[in-house]
Amino acid sequence: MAILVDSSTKIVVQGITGRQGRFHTQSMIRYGSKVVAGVTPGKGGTEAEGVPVYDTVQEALKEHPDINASIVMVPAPYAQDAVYESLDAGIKLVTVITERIPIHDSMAFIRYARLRDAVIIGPNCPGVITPEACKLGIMPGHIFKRGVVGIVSRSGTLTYEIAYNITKAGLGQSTAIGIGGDPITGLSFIDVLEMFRRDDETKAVVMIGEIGGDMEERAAEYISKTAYEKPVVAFIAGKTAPPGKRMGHAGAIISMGAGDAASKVEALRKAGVYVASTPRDVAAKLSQILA
Amino acid sequence: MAILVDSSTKIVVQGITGRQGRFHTQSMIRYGSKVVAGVTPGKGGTEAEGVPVYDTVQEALKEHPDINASIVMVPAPYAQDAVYESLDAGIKLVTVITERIPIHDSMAFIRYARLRDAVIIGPNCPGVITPEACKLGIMPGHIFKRGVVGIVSRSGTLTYEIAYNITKAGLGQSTAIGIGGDPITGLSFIDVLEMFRRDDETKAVVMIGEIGGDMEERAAEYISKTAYEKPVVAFIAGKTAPPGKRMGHAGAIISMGAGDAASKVEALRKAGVYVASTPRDVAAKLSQILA
Amino acid sequence: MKLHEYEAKELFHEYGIPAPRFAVARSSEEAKKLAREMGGKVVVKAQVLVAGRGRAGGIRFAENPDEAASHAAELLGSRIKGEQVEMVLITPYTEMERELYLSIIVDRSRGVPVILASPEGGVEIEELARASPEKLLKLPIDPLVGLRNYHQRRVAKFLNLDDGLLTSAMDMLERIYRLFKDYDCELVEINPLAVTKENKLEAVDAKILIDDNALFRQRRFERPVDPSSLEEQARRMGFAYVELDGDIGIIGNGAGLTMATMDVVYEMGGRPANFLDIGGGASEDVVDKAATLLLRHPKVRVLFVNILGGITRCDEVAKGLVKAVKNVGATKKVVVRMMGTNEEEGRKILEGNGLYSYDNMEEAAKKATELAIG
Amino acid sequence: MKLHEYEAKELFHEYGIPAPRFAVARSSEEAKKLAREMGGKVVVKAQVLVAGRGRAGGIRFAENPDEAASHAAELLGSRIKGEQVEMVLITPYTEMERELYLSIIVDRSRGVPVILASPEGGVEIEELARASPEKLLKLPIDPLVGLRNYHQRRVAKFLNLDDGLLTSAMDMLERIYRLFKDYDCELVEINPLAVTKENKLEAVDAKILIDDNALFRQRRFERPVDPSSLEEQARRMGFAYVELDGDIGIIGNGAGLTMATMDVVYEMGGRPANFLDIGGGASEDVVDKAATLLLRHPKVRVLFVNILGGITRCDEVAKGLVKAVKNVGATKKVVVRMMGTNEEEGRKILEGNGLYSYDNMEEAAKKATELAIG
Repeated sequence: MAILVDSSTKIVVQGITGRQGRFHTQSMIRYGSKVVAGVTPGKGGTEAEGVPVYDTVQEALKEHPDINASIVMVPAPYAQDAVYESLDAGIKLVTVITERIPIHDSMAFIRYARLRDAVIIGPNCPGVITPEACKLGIMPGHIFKRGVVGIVSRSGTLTYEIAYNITKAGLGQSTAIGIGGDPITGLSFIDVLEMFRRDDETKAVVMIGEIGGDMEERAAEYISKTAYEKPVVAFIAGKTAPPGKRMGHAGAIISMGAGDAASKVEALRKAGVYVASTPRDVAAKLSQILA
Repeated sequence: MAILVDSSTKIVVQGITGRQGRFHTQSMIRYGSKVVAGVTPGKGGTEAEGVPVYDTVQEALKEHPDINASIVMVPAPYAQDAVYESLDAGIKLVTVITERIPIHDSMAFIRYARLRDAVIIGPNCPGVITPEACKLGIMPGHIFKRGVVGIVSRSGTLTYEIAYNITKAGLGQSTAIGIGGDPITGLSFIDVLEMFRRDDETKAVVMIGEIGGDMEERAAEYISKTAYEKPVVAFIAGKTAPPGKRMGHAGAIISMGAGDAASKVEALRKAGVYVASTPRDVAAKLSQILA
Repeated sequence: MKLHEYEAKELFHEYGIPAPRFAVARSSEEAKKLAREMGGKVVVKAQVLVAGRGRAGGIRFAENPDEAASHAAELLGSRIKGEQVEMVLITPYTEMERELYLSIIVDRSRGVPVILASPEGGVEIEELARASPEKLLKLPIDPLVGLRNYHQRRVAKFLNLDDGLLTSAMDMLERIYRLFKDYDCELVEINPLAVTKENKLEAVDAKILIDDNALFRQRRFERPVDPSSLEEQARRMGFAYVELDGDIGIIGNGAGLTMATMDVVYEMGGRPANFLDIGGGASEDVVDKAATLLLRHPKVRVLFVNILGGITRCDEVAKGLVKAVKNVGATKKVVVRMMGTNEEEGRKILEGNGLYSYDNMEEAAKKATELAIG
Repeated sequence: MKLHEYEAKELFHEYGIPAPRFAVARSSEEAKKLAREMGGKVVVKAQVLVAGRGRAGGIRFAENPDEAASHAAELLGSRIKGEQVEMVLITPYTEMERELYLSIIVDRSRGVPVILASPEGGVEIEELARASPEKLLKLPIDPLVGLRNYHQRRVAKFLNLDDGLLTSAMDMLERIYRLFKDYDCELVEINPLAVTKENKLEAVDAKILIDDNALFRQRRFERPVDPSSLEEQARRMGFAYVELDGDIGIIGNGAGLTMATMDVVYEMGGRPANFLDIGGGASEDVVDKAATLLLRHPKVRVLFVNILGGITRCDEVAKGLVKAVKNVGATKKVVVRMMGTNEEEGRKILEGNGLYSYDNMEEAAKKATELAIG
């Protein structure tokens, strides 16, 4: 079953004619994702990677009424318009790859999406993949294999690292989601944990957190409170990060004395979550649990 | 059963210390409505008509967590803030009595309420009454009697006129709602017709329309399309109104060649709705139908 | 409140919405002078607020300043659809390559602002909507989100503009939307929106309607009350008032009830002289004022007062009526229908002063009609 | 981007947020002159961007212009928590009756702006939140609706102000919120917010943080790149860079992976010298630049490069590394771990140049640590 995306996902790529847009459209199609349309204002009527391009999402939907997911790869200053455009057109799953979106923009569109019962993945994320069914994102698909482990992560390449280890261990993934490295994201760990809880295919969950904010602590609280039925293995990046410095991600910063790795590890351990010491340790633990 | 309000409705009055606020608070309490709190900024800690007054809705809710409806009787310039305050506090039924609210304000708060799954009755309306259970409004209660006729109206006193005739005819009302005389209101005829459709107690519906807009025409279409099961009797006010003139209500205006009574009457008749020629005719027809 | 064209264009200029230069003249000399400054070939436009000003002869083309002067002389002081022309607007003649239509309205059905656009402007938009709906774009805007780039693009594309003008149209729309919001507009309409010979966009006409309910925060175009207008006088007293052409004066409480009263009178064969809604909870004084206004109105033969007491108390109404009848000393007939709060007390007051109150509005309307005809 | 106090107060004055007058001095003479203009009794505040400036001696009170001059002389040119003082702010001494706290922040947990207010200001807010959470109001604002009257009232009430100041506080909050939005702030903080002896509100301190991601539309406070700062240099090359105090240089692609690389090195007993994220899809040139930067860094003994190929191609990375090593001619050890896209090609390129690539990061980290220690 998996979550969020599957073989029925029909994708529109916003910003399809850009360098990134073209590259990842091709990569998604090769992976087997159904990319049915692209949008770039002013490029309507052309084609990109064999996909028809439209000026607006609304025009794309008119020709392809089965579109049910969007992926946004437009530059940060225009990203909010792109997101509103998809939401306005009634699309209920919008993945925002773009990084460096002003937080006042993303606060507003995330709030708006929530009120419209739409899901935003990202911003500043690798997207979501249900292996062998649909890749709605920019991750290297070959690393993933369909299986029983649900992955939710604030990171990109670190997710691939861990996913690869899981694949090598013969376990595979039900769905892997990068919720994004920004301080405010459309999905939280709790949102995705809740989705995995309801997903029969998912037998265990990997949670890849990092310094900054309290999303991991809140997830720990949720896991405790709900007596979460599935085993959760966590990894927290940034144990050696100094306070007050942004570690690559806009959201990865220990600020005002909060958001360090130690507090996250402690909260998760208290909630009964196994916190791996190295990325390799994650797959090892999973193998043990799921043996 | 009735709709929207019943004996479990717990009311906060926004603008309780004004002349109107006091008068109608007293009248609601006398009718048996459960007015548990009032709000007037700056008057917190006092009492009005025996009801405790708070500075903010949030404070009222803290002391009376069972509040589940609000009635707004503050002057037009402050009305939007009052509505947002109730919505923000999580109240899902907000009745806006205030008239002359700028339409840019009401457009926005009505849209916002809809996204938050809250119901706005009004603006510029008499409110809602479920006879012998709850009056959340400014209508004279003694005119109404619990019964089988649902009333939905864009008007105030004309509703009382017709309700009184229905009461005299021995039929009574399940619930009577004035949706408001503004061009844009929180509830449409269709919204309320749908509520009455699902209400077992309601055996027939009275729809009191007037010139302006196309809400009656859309209701007619809805009645046709859904093969509405309950008999509907309509009255349309303003058959003799000249075009281009606002007839008391901000919404009662024939403009740009649209919104006259004839088109509404025709649309409703086509949909099989009996359109009464005089207010008295409404009750007469109902007596015949429900005999 | 409807703005004059010159007021609307003033706003356009302030917001950077392309519109031809213009000036207002109150005399033919002034018109001539302005026409000369503008190069001679100008349009002279009567500044009146009625619809269909063009077809009524209120818009005239002048080849030279003298012609402009004579058009102005003819228009100034004349009446267009009943409204006196006090100013004319002088503006250079725009050579149009194409005429488009663009507006933003408060859409009642959708409950949000809607942009209307058509590549075929210059015609009446209601007609276009009926005849060729496919040529009219209706684009709703979520007021919580506002106008966005993709709205602008859709509108500009629908207008069928070349690449250069596409950007201008998008920019223009953004400015119009801002104006629409800032000034609490119910309507901002440009018809026609010209594509000029020089391939530029230009708002040849400009229509703005400001929400009356927002006038407390939109004071810029405040107008003095016209003492000659009964409607404005009544409005100042707090009544909703509309003049009609019959002879039965109508007073009611509540807009719906008052309209229904008119309708029932008409149904009985009578002809309402007006619509006057005294609103809710009217006091003796308020009723006195309303009744006095109509009893003194020359065309009113019979006054029909229909009150459904709720917040409004019938005794207060009765007292007010009695007072008005006494003060005016009128011989006009008064028919009253009263029901609800303090009905008995009211009835007694009326009867003590020779007035009679009916129980139901249909009977009362019949009586009023009989008296008016008889 | 953190604003200097004087920049923040400049904005406060523009927005009508009450703050004492101030001026900036770059010399002790200037400080003296300003102090005299301000009546003698002033505060001299070092304009540095570090936290805890007050406790570090960066804020000094002067009874007279001479004292102000000597404070300024001491502060100017000195270093506070490592940052050199180039300006001091001179401002009249405010006699405080009470100290309050007020800020608006972007709240990560709630995903919306949150107003923080406390009747007890002047202390560190994190401490207050821990010690007496009941004294701290946290009020979320829906960004789709914005600040409303009832928010303002709740905050003002919580601050426990008398009637006169209640209105001032409400007004002040409205202005702060507008500033917060207009300038894409992550934080606007007033601590302390003074109630003066004259019973007025006054922002004694002002702290503003502007979202770095919004700098493309917030150019007003743009700062030149500091050539002495490696972090700024790296940022200009497009890298995320953070200086640490160890000796193993770290290059990774992706923030999470690079952090994890640091962590694993530490786990193995090594000490990372830095964090350098080359981002996604880095070309040969980009890798060359990054590697050169670290190979030339005096404190780096071993360079550890950890790449997970996706968009990033391992062969490009290998080429860039080889180039850097050759150009710098360094004798420093380089440990590479590469996996993913074009891994084989990359490995061959490295091996052909005497570099070795590991399969897994844990082993590679161990090796790098051994080399650094050995």
